[in-house]
Amino acid sequence: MVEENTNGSESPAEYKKRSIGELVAVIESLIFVSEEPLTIRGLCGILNEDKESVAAALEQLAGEYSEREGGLQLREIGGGWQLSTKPEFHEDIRALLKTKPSAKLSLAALETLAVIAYKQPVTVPEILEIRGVQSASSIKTLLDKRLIVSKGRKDTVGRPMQYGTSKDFMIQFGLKDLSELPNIEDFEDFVEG
Amino acid sequence: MVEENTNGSESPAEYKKRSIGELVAVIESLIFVSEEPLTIRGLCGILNEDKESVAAALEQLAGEYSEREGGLQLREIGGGWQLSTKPEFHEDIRALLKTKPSAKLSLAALETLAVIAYKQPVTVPEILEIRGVQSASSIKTLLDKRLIVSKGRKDTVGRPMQYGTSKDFMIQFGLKDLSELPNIEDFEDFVEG
Amino acid sequence: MEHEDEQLEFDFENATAKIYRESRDEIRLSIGEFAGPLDLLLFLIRREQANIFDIPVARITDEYLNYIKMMEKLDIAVAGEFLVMAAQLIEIKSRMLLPQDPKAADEEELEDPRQELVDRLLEHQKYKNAAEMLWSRATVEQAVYTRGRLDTDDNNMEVSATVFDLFEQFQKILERKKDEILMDIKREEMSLADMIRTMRERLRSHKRLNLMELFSTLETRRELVLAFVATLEIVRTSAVKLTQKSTFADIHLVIDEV
Repeated sequence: MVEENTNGSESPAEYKKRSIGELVAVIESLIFVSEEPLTIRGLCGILNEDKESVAAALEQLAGEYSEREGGLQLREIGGGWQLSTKPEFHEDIRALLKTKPSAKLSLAALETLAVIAYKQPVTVPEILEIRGVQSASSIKTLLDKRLIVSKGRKDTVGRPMQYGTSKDFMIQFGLKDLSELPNIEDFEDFVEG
Repeated sequence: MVEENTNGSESPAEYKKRSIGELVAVIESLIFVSEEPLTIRGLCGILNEDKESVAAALEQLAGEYSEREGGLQLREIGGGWQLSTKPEFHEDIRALLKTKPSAKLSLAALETLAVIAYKQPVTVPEILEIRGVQSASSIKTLLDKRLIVSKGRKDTVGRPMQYGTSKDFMIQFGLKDLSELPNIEDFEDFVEG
Repeated sequence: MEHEDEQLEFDFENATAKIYRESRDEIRLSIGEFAGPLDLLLFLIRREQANIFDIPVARITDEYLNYIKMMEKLDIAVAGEFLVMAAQLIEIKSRMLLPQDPKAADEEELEDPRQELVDRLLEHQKYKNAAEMLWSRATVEQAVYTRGRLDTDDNNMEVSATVFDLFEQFQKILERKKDEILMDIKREEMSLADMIRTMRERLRSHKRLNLMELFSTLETRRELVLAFVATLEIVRTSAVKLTQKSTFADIHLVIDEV
């Protein structure tokens, strides 16, 4: 993982000095090549630049992309930056790649995922309490799809496993980070009658 | 849905009419997702647009890229169009690839690898028996990545090839030897409820 | 307002029951859109156009039990959660029927017996809404594509998986195998009619039947469900009543001698 090998706080004297234009260009090429969203820390480590310069260059690049009105977008997702196509072209892209929209999660799995996303780390009994049904097979599905990960055992009776959402979850649901999830209290809108 | 096999030379009356701006954007997104360079003909077929419009849009897109002085270039290569990074950034890109554990194994490949790791030496029919699905392409991937190696033929009907994990496998997964693989008993209630 | 004696027609014969495959190895039943008892309750409350803060417990309980009976009719093993909820509903219903102590009411706010259930329903509803939000986000994200493979992808021999991923995968395969074996086991043959007959006979000879004792002798969930539905059926169709001496005491089925 990129972040692990880097140390953002190395002595500033060693930082490379690129012009902002060069920095924007090299960052664009790195984000393009990376299979996963690239974090600012990761970029700093690779480029040997300080956080402020990288952040400024990213901001400029993001500005360029939003102004261009092209086919691509630069987004912050799952804690990093990623290039992707804009959603409006999905039909033509599907025609090219000859893909079908991938199988959606079942309602049960989505509900389980919602509980895990908001309550993490959360145990199976706690999920049962909220959903009112056993969720074993949903949890299996979510683990298979790597949308959730186990987060160690809870120190209570039976030491149940705890679950939380993964980075893939944020990427697949287009979230910058977990704080981007709407507040759960905002969903309190039981329609009467 | 755009028909997949549309021929660029069909009656012009049926052509979709996009503005040049829209056309440039959708072409950019298609080139971005394509694994192979995209030809004008191919683009015409997917987009149901005539050759002239597509060529004009490509020209405009190429112009934008050369003016931008960003990290990417749009090139005509092998008769088709492709996005790639500019050569001057190759050092930084190499630095990125080195730090990045990319190339995620597909779930199928991971599953196959798990079977091979725990059951080695194991033949293709035996893997099929355990996984319940054909694993040919996963095995090829694993061989390509040098995570598994063939371990000679088994003395049964058909003399099927046997597979086992490689030294690279142990290095990549941080194992001293195979006895270090986690034991089933350690994880009895991985998914509970 | 509750109307205890108002019998609402509920056409449970025509409600659509759907059996769908939730994953490779689990088949789930859904009637309408409910995956569990809370969903079923929310559905019934909406259907009755009832106020969630003033649930007509008697009516909702009756309909809820109708649903459980329908599942039985379709010969579908009712999940344990549905039965737990049924028991809770019956308990709330009985507490609602108790005359209120006027003195206690003056002293402090009496908690509505429905409060805990309402809280759970509201909480559950929030997460259902959140699931919908996730669904729409996923829909948008499915329209977004990342770049195609580059040559550099193939040059990278690194793999982003750990020993634990490997282990998890292997364990899942083993579980899958285990489930296949379990699915081969034959179903029991006892029917609802058998269960009702057995219970009636025991009731006739002993005048009363300790349900807790009976339930503890049953071995499978299916038998438990059958016994539960049989109890409901016996109470509904004959001069029999359920008694309980105190809140956590055993429940008895007693021939009504009035």
